[in-house]
Amino acid sequence: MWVIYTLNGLYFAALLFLTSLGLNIILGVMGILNLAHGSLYAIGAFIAAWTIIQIVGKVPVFILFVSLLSGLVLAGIVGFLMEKSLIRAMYKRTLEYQLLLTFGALLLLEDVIKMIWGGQAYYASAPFELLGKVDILGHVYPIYFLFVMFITFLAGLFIWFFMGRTKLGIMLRAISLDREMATGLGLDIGRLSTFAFVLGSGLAGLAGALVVPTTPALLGIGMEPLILAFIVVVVGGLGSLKGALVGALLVGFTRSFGIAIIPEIELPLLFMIAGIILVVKPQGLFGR
Amino acid sequence: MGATAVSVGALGGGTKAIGQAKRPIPTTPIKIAAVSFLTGAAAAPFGIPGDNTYKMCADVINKEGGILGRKIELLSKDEAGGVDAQVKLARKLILEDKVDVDLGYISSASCLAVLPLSDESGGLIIAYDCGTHELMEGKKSPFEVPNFKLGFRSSAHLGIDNIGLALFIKKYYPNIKKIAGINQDYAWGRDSWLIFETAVKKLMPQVQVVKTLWPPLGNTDFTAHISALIGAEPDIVHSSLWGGDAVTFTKQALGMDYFKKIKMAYSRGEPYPQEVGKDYPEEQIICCAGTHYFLFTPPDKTSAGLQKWFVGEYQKRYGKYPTYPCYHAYQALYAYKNAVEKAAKTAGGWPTIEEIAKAMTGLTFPSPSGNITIREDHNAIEDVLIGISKLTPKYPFPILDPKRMEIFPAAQVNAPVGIRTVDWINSWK
Amino acid sequence: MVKNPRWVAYVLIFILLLFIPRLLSIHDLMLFEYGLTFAIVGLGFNLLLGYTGLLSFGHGAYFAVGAYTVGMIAKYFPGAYSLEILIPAALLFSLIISIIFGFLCVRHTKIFFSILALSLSMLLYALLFKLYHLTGGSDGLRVPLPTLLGISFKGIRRPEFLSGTYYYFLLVLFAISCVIMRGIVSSPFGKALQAIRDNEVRAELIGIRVRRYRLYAFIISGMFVGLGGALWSFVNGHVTADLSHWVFSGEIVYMTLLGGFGILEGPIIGAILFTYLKLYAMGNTQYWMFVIGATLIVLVLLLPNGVAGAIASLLAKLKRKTVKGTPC
Amino acid sequence: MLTIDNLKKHFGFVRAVDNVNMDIREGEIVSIIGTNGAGKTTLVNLISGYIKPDSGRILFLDNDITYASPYIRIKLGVGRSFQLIQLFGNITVLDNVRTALFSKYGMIRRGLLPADRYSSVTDEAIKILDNFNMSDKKDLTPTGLSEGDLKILDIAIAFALKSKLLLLDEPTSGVATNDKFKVMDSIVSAIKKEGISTLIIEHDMDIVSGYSDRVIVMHEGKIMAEGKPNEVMENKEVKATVFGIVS
Repeated sequence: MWVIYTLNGLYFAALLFLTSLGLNIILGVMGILNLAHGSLYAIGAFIAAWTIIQIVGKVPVFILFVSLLSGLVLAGIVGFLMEKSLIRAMYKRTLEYQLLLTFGALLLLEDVIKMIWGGQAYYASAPFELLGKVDILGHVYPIYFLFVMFITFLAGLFIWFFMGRTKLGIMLRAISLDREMATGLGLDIGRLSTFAFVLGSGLAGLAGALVVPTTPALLGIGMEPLILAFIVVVVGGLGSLKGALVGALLVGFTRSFGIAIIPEIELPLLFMIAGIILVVKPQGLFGR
Repeated sequence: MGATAVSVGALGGGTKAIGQAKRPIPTTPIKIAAVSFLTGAAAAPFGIPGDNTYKMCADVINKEGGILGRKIELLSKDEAGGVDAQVKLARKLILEDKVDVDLGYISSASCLAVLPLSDESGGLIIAYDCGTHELMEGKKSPFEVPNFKLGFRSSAHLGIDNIGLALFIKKYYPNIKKIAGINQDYAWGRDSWLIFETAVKKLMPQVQVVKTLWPPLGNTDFTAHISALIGAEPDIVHSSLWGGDAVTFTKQALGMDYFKKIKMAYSRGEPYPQEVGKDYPEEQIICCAGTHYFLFTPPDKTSAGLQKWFVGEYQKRYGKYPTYPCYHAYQALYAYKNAVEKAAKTAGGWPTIEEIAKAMTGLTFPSPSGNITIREDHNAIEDVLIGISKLTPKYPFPILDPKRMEIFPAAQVNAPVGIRTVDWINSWK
Repeated sequence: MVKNPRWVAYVLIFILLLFIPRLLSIHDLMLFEYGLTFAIVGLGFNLLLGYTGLLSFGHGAYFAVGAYTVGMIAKYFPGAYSLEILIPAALLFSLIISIIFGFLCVRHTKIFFSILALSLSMLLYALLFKLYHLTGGSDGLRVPLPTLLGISFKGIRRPEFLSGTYYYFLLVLFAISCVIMRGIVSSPFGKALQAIRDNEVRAELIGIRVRRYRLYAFIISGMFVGLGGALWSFVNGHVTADLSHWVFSGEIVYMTLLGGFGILEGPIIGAILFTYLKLYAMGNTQYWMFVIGATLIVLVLLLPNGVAGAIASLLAKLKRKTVKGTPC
Repeated sequence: MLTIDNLKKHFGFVRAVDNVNMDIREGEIVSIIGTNGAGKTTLVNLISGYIKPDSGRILFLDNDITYASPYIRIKLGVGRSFQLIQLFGNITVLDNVRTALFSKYGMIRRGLLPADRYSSVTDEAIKILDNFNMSDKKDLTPTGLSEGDLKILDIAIAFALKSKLLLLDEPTSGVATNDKFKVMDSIVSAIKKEGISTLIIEHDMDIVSGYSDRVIVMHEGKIMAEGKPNEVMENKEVKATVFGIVS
């Protein structure tokens, strides 16, 4: 059974990693904690669910990629609009305004979703059933979960390569390291910030799209991932990609094994760990 | 006391003039609030069917000329948003909108928080679906009844489901060894498990509990729970999961071949085969929260007729078979109707809410699933129907196998008035 | 006193408040009492945000502590369930918790402080949520009517209780809180906090133990919020774990900004406005979150100093005009 | 009153302060000059406890304060102003000074009575502002002040802490040229009145020669020359390195 617990931990960590990766990039590059990140996740979930329901039976093979793409793209677009219209005005403003603005955006988006898709839950489990099951050491496991891990792995690889090897990524890193210096180097902070925000939002959308075949898309679906993403970011260190990975794994396994072994205190355990790490290492495991 | 009585008039809607022998019947419509989950995961399998039924019945009653000639004005409200929002909403309904009666509440959490407002704010509240037995029970038996002067529940509490399940399991699976439980982490789940565990242990001492899981209400990812249950290798898993959670759990569990290894015993699983469809696993133990099943025909003529009409009418309007929330909604609305009509006779005019409350205590009335009695503890009692899921060519989803269906009469699954359910079970010989 | 028109205004307002129960419908009165309790919360929260420059996104925790103190005593020590015991108890427990949490938080500033405060409040949330048998989990706890100085309110309905004795009890505590907070912010201690807010480096270099004074501010603010929570619980009649959820903390920040955290009176106005805004939004549209969300965004973009701030600057303008008008 | 021996602070390969020895007597005004990166500011930071040295000793009034916290040094009487002004931007000029006084008297624990009730402190604050001819601006916030006034206020705060030694880091940088002397006049007159010894970092030679009793020239972390202003100005080496005049 342990192999299954481990896989569950990995699966959970994978989704979390994508979500917190987005949150982290935005935080690192723009120094803004986007409280509306969960809503972007939710948007990804809803559009993906909707897409699946529309095309199920028609385009069986690509159904997954179409839905994932829809989540990625729509969340990206919303992120773009958000950045251009609201966040843009916040660069010069103090922390409390930035946070409150994203908090406002959170409330707003939750209801916009409600306006568009209504209050009902959307079940779009077709891909989940489509991919079927596989036998792992005598335990049946849904292939879809493995697929999620795979996609996350690709996304992580892409981000790693992008941040480390491409000019754009290196510029972004420069900003997150030292805003003033970056400005000094004559980088176009505005454009790059927009890009970072869109990228982060897209990742959140992707995560939402990935989760939706296994769980219905419903109002407030983004809340729990947001909180957990906070923990991941806090534990891993603000703005650190490696941190996001380790943090996600930590939370993922805590949850999987917590429920399997000590279900009563699984949730407090998470926050306890986060709290302790913060007390011991305020900047997080890989924070600067 | 007089002071309070007056203030009742001032606060609680409906009561126009107090203390007059002959009272006119107001021409204004009756304001009835109907609170169910209209958004969120619990809406589709629960809130909407319940709300539909309210609309359907109000419609029918109005066509027949309303209650004592007064038409019903139905205010459908959303139960989503958490306990605190419900407290505020209920207060607004009673104090500001001055509704005649507040029918509703699916979540036990809502009920525990809202029912006390009936006496506190002086408004008539009828809980229609929530299950926790604690709602109407005192701290220790024997306790005095009723718990709330103006608060009622027009359906039976979760005692019948879980005691019923225990009896059913003893009869059909007498030599199981290990049980486990997955229940939502709030009053409903906790109490369901408490009653079931107590009853099973009383009836089958050899049984031991190997795992109890408490996912929060509205949990979206059951993977870890499913694996944990498979890992614990129980013979039967008790679950009071309801609403979207039940559907999500089933779908995710199917993906992990869970049902090939483990048999579920759902304390209120009746709506989900229809909700999930043909994929819904066979051989699962399903309880109907009473005798609320569209294929069930109550023994007495009137009720049988009502059932025939109810299933037909609901199917005609909404294209689905009514599930138990629908039956509960019917009971709530007609409990009020019958109580008002009964009270009006003695009052000679439109009754005050106190008089309605008085009339409702001990009221018996026919319903599509048989006669419902509201006892002096302001709680209804019902028989309970339990069966095992089975696919048949006739329906696009598993139904309860007619050959393996049990009905336990109310007396066998309800504690007597004033005795705590747990104490009653423990007193079994 | 008299030479200061501000105080005259305060006294007049207080007298006006004495007659509120006569003026408002019972339901509106309840909303107003919600507002008053949040006003106390806002006062406390603003000591940290407005005067010490620390933004906590976890102050729901101390609110919850205050509220749960009441709920728990009602559940486990009904004998001690009287206001004169409950209020000090709430203060005590919010003191203890804010010492512990504060000690951890004040080691950081800016976003780190905010997130740590948030995480700690969520830890409390998780505990309140999970320890079902102790705290009632997500169902929360009921808050019956308390006794006051031996007077029992048995058989009296909550609305009557709230529109009678309790309103005046609440009003007095509110007035006291205002006076105390006014004293604090204008005192040398308050000046020190503002110095820290404006320039922590220099504050250290004029001999202020910055971290220690942040902690003091944190604790005082925590106790005010705890008091608010306790008083709120009687109005609401029910407490749930959500009080410690970060979204609730967000609402506290919201109302403070709505009023304007530059000014002492800001949060008070903000709290009352927010209560009506939210409750009426909830009552009249299913898209209430959209309403308050949009309001918040407009506020941040156009009215960063909040309603009170806007009024203040308006008055200042008028004053300047009149001064110009009169040749001296 | 201040004695520094063999003080050393390196940042990696940069020898910011390298075996510096110096001392400052009662009531003396000493200027430190030198090219950028000569280590002037580092030295001041070391003395005020802003950073800690690698080795060496700092004695102040016979107390070893080499590793003492800024807090202790302030209690002992080492005050400083900043090159980039460090003020409390959103409270009034009066409160800027008054808070310093409250802190000095250990009164910032008093949390209930309004600050105005402590009239003696308020009066003292106003007196200090008077010394710097600022009392007319006491109700403005620093945002409403000229660069020169900011500098003065910055120093007035250090002054309010009853510093026995004032470290002034470029007191006139950023001040309009024709105000510079006005600023220095008010500062120095106030200092002289109290007989406070002062260490000034300054670029402007007119100011250096105009106001200081003694000049110390620093170059690459070392003391290159030292003496009366006019002597130092004539020093060839100094001319070459500091003023870039080759003769």
